[in-house]
Amino acid sequence: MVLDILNLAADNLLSPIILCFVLGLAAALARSDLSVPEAAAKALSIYLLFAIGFKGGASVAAHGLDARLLASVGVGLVLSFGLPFVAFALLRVMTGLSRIDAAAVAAHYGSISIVTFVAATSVLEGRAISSEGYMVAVAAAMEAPAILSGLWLASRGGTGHSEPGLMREILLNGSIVLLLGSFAIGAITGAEGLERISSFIVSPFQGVLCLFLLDMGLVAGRGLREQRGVLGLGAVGFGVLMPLIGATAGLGMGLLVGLSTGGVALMMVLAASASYIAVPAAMRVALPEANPSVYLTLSLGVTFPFNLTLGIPIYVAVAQTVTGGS
Amino acid sequence: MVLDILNLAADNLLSPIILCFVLGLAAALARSDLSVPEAAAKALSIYLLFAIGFKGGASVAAHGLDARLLASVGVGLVLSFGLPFVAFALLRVMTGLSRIDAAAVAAHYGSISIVTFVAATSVLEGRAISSEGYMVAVAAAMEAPAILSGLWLASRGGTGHSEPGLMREILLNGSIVLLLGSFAIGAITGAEGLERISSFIVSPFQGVLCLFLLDMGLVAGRGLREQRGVLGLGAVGFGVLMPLIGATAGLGMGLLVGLSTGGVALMMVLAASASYIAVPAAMRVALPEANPSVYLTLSLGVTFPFNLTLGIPIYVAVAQTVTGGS
Amino acid sequence: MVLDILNLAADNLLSPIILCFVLGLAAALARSDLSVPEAAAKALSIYLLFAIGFKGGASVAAHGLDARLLASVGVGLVLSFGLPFVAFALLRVMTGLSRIDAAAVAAHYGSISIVTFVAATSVLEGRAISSEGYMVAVAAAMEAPAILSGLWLASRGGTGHSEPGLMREILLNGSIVLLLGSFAIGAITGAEGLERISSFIVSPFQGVLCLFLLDMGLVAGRGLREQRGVLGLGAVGFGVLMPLIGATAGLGMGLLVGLSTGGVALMMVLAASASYIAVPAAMRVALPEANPSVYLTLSLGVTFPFNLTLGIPIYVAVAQTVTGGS
Amino acid sequence: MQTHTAKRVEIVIEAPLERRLTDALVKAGVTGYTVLPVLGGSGRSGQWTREGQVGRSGMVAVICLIRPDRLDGLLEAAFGVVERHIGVVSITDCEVLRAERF
Amino acid sequence: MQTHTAKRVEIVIEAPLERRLTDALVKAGVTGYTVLPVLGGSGRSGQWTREGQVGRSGMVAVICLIRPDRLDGLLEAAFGVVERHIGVVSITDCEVLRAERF
Amino acid sequence: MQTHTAKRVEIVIEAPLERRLTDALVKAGVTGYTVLPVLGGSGRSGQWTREGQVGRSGMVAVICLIRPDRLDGLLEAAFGVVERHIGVVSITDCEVLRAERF
Ligand SMILES: Nc1ncnc2c1ncn2[C@@H]1O[C@H](COP(=O)(O)O)[C@@H](O)[C@H]1O
Ligand SMILES: Nc1ncnc2c1ncn2[C@@H]1O[C@H](COP(=O)(O)O)[C@@H](O)[C@H]1O
Ligand SMILES: Nc1ncnc2c1ncn2[C@@H]1O[C@H](COP(=O)(O)O)[C@@H](O)[C@H]1O
Ligand code: NA
Ligand code: NA
Ligand code: NA
Repeated sequence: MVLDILNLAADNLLSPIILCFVLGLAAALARSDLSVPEAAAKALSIYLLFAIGFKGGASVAAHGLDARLLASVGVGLVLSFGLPFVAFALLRVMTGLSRIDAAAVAAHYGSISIVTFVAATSVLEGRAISSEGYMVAVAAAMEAPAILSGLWLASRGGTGHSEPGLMREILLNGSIVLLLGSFAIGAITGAEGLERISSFIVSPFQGVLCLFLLDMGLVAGRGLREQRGVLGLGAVGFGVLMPLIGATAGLGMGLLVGLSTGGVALMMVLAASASYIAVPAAMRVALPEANPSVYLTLSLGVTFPFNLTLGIPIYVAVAQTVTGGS
Repeated sequence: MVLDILNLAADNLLSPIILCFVLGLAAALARSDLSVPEAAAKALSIYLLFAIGFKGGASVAAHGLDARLLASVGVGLVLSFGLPFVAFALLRVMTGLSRIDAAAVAAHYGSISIVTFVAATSVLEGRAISSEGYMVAVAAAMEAPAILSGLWLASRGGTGHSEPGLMREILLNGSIVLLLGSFAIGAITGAEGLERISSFIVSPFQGVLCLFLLDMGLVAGRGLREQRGVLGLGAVGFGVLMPLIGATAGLGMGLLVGLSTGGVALMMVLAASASYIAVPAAMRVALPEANPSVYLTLSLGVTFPFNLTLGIPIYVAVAQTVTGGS
Repeated sequence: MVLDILNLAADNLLSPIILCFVLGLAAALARSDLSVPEAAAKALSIYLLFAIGFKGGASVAAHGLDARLLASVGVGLVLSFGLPFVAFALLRVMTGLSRIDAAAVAAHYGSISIVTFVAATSVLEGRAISSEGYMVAVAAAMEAPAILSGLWLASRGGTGHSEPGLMREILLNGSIVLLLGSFAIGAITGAEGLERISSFIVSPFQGVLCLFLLDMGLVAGRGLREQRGVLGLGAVGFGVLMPLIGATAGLGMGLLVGLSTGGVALMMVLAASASYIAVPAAMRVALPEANPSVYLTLSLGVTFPFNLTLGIPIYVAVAQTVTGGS
Repeated sequence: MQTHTAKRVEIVIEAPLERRLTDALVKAGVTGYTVLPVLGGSGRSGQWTREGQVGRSGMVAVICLIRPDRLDGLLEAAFGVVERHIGVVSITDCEVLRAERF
Repeated sequence: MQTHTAKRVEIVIEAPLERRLTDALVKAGVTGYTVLPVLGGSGRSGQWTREGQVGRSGMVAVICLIRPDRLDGLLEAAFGVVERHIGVVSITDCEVLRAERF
Repeated sequence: MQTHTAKRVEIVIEAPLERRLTDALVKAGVTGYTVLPVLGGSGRSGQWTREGQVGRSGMVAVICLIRPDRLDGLLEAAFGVVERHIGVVSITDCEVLRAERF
């Protein structure tokens, strides 16, 4: 299996997607003025969410509504609620972060990174490993619960006063709505709908992902450059250890529900990844005392690159070995 | 025919395009923060205008210059000039709008909505009904004249002082220039030109349209939410009745000119649709006393969704029945 | 050969790409409000740089690393360093520009215009003339050196004090980094990588180029309208003569290195084209006394359209005749 | 031309708080405001730039013209939102046309 | 550092009117101005936001620094355009460097 | 509400100079600044607009709130960068909340 992982990792590292991320990272660290306009970055992310949601829905329409869908969403919710507690405990042991900062970071690790998910699906596709279409719905379900756990952890210290309207804002967050909405549209219009727009959402997908990851690299690199020194060694260690713990939990849950090889791998990826869009915005509103540099740098500068380069190949190889999948 | 319409309407309502519009509408009404950046929305509309214009021109190049082109443009002009008078009279009867507001709204209904036109062409394509390529030129011709009628209606009340440079601005409006310009380019470069760029303007077209309509839904929903109460029942009634009247006029004109089934349907759609880009901008300059909430909410919040969901299927079915087209 | 050139020029002038440029130019000169949002324009240019770089790299991977690559980059550097001196001498003779202004303009003509390069590659493709993939790397190498020559020419007059950090900024300029970075990615991932993203960077390429040139036309037209009178006849003459001189130098160098017909044509195009992105930004920092209207109007309003319409066909025809290429 | 004394309040605040701030302003009797985009900036919490940001990140500048006697109410309201967050508030004396609007 | 008294005029106006306003300013002898984008706002005619707007909609903020003695001419010119439209005008005292420019 | 006297400095400058300007400000002891995008403008060097510009062109507006006693240092620093370039600087009296930040 180690050989497998190494092979897969090498393969992965030399894919255009990862290389684009590396290019962005390097350009930002070298202080190049290369940058993707904010509006373009947002348009790319709308495209990715729409495409991945739609394809997930169309795949559910094609394969029929699996009884496992509900169970998968259920374990996704459990993971999202539960992982922040693990993360919080780890952070208190491994780092000197304050309760508030630790709670904020913990919320990020219970939630998910949709780009990591997308990158993983494209690795699976590259290796012709199929997965359950409804994993997209699981991803959407996992975005928000962790925020509640994080706020609860923080409020035990007495700070997190409840923000009116926050829950609504979190649940109606643009990425959740778009993901679930396009999933529903894909499920309703099915194969026919997919065929009508596949030359928009299927064929150019990998290329768009390249540009998106170029930008993610730029953003991550800029963050690392400007926030160097914000993270101690303990925090960086957490940023690598926590995804492995999350992935292990995801593996267990995936097996419990009886997902396919690809499904197990994706559940591991979801559990292992950390949010850098929905949760940071919620934290700024509800937990303004937490230092954004800490959670953004950890999530985007440490865990995201780790998952993208080494994490995904590891999770896929483990999922293959454990499920005996091809 | 009623069955036909119902079938077509159901088909239409369950297409990805309409569902995307509905998703946007619902998200905005639910106060989700989902939004498409202004620059991206503008880029999408440039793409749509360019693609639709180019394809129209290329189709004219392929089928030869029909003697009916001039006649069609002519009746388009007549409709655009004339419909505001009908709309104005109706508004004065059905609503309590002031002369100025009624004139401004009337101008919108004489002009056209290019997205409605685009959605109709994609419904026609989906049912393999061909139409005259030059209907794009008719659409461009119909954008501006209604503005003059609207201003004339308003000035009878003594307000509309003539704005220097306005005519030039209206005629050189970006969407008219782009539509006619790309139509010309399509006509000049013909099948060969189309082939060179068809994987840009043909294959991904439906998908881009989906995202565009998602955004249209968001904008319409935001307008409806913020402007609720601006429109009385009479005004809403007008927003549904007027397109039907316009479509009837379009039907007559289309038959008069001897258009094909698809052409008649598109002429109906053009006459039935109301502007929400070119005319509002012109009204802000020339008729600032008119309340923008009224005409934007009517055009974008009532008539646009009506045409998109029910109107187009009705017009297509009627065109098929009347022309005996397949 | 004259007939050949005329044929090619006519062909070129009637391609969608050029017509889009003309449409933009005409719209801007007529004061239409048609415009492409800044963010969309920047996104398009990122796409073009990424696509052209990647394809260049993939082509190098496919054809093997030619010994001529280094030589080509070498002569590119020589051209970029050297041409500003020729341009400077010409400007002092043909125009009344001050030393500073002349030096700034000269720097532009030693550097390159990547869009002109892209347009030329698409003309070559249209005529099935192949070229060396690494010409992209030559293009990247030629961006910066001319800036140094320009600054040196200016400083002989005593003005150009050295700006700290300027060299780094020039070399890490976004377009250089993206071009070389995607070239490297293309070279590393090769045919396999290209296949994965070809429906993003290959098939829609021509169409995207159309929209980009529409915008270039708008920008050039706006510049010409607002800056009319900035350029005397002598300067306009220079804007047409200098590309021909540059192309001749490029021809010589291309033959010296032994490039293919397409390679020679591209070397001519690079030498003939003038920068309007990297160099203007550098000049604003290092040579603020130079008048930006002069160099932008010359480069974007005179030389760019000349190369696009007449220059490229001339260079291709000459390259074919001289190399005996098909 | 006839002008009237007023105050111009400029609040730079995190984008996710925008709606909360404007709601608070409206509650405090403010009759209008204008929101400007912000590209980047620097302060005690470090430097940031909007480039490539995804999500509702970054900051916005909210500008509010008001009658001087309403200033205190506005500042209370604004401070309630800004207090725990990243941002700055500045107030300038100004003149406005059409005083009946403020 | 040597500074000079000037006025800073800020005009928030509908985007379709931008060209008319700046033309009027130039006619009134204004030597320069700066146009800032506006994301959204609220006033007597309701709330609006730029997100997803298509067409030349929305508003812009035009900022103009001028010598105090030119203020009245500028305000007349600006008011001629703004009067019938949606928008606000505010004037602040300020200092500028390089007075010869204004 | 307790406010404190401060100065608001607004510098409109070419985008390629932004980093140099903010570096100079930070060196001059400025504790914060905000960068706003600029859509277009007009001045002695003519009219320009951001539409369709590619590359780091155009201008930005940098706004800086500081304690009055730091003004001179800031102006010296800013002027060093702006002097040879296209751009304008204006200074307004203002009040700020939370003086300890400036
Ligand atoms: N002195 C200042 N002048 C202008 N803007 C400032 C100043 N201090 C902070 N800001 C703005 O407010 C944001 C947050 O500041 P802070 O809360 O100090 O991190 C910064 O990113 C700037 O955009
Ligand atoms: N008191 C105010 N302070 C700042 N901006 C305002 C104010 N009132 C109106 N505005 C701006 O001017 C626009 C039009 O205002 P109104 O004409 O009152 O609808 C609003 O959308 C705001 O952007
Ligand atoms: N009087 C002014 N008021 C406001 N902004 C100005 C003024 N003069 C110049 N500017 C701005 O500064 C830029 C450069 O001015 P200049 O150096 O005079 O060409 C212009 O494009 C405007 O954005
Ligand atoms: Na997770
Ligand atoms: Na109509
Ligand atoms: Na050159």
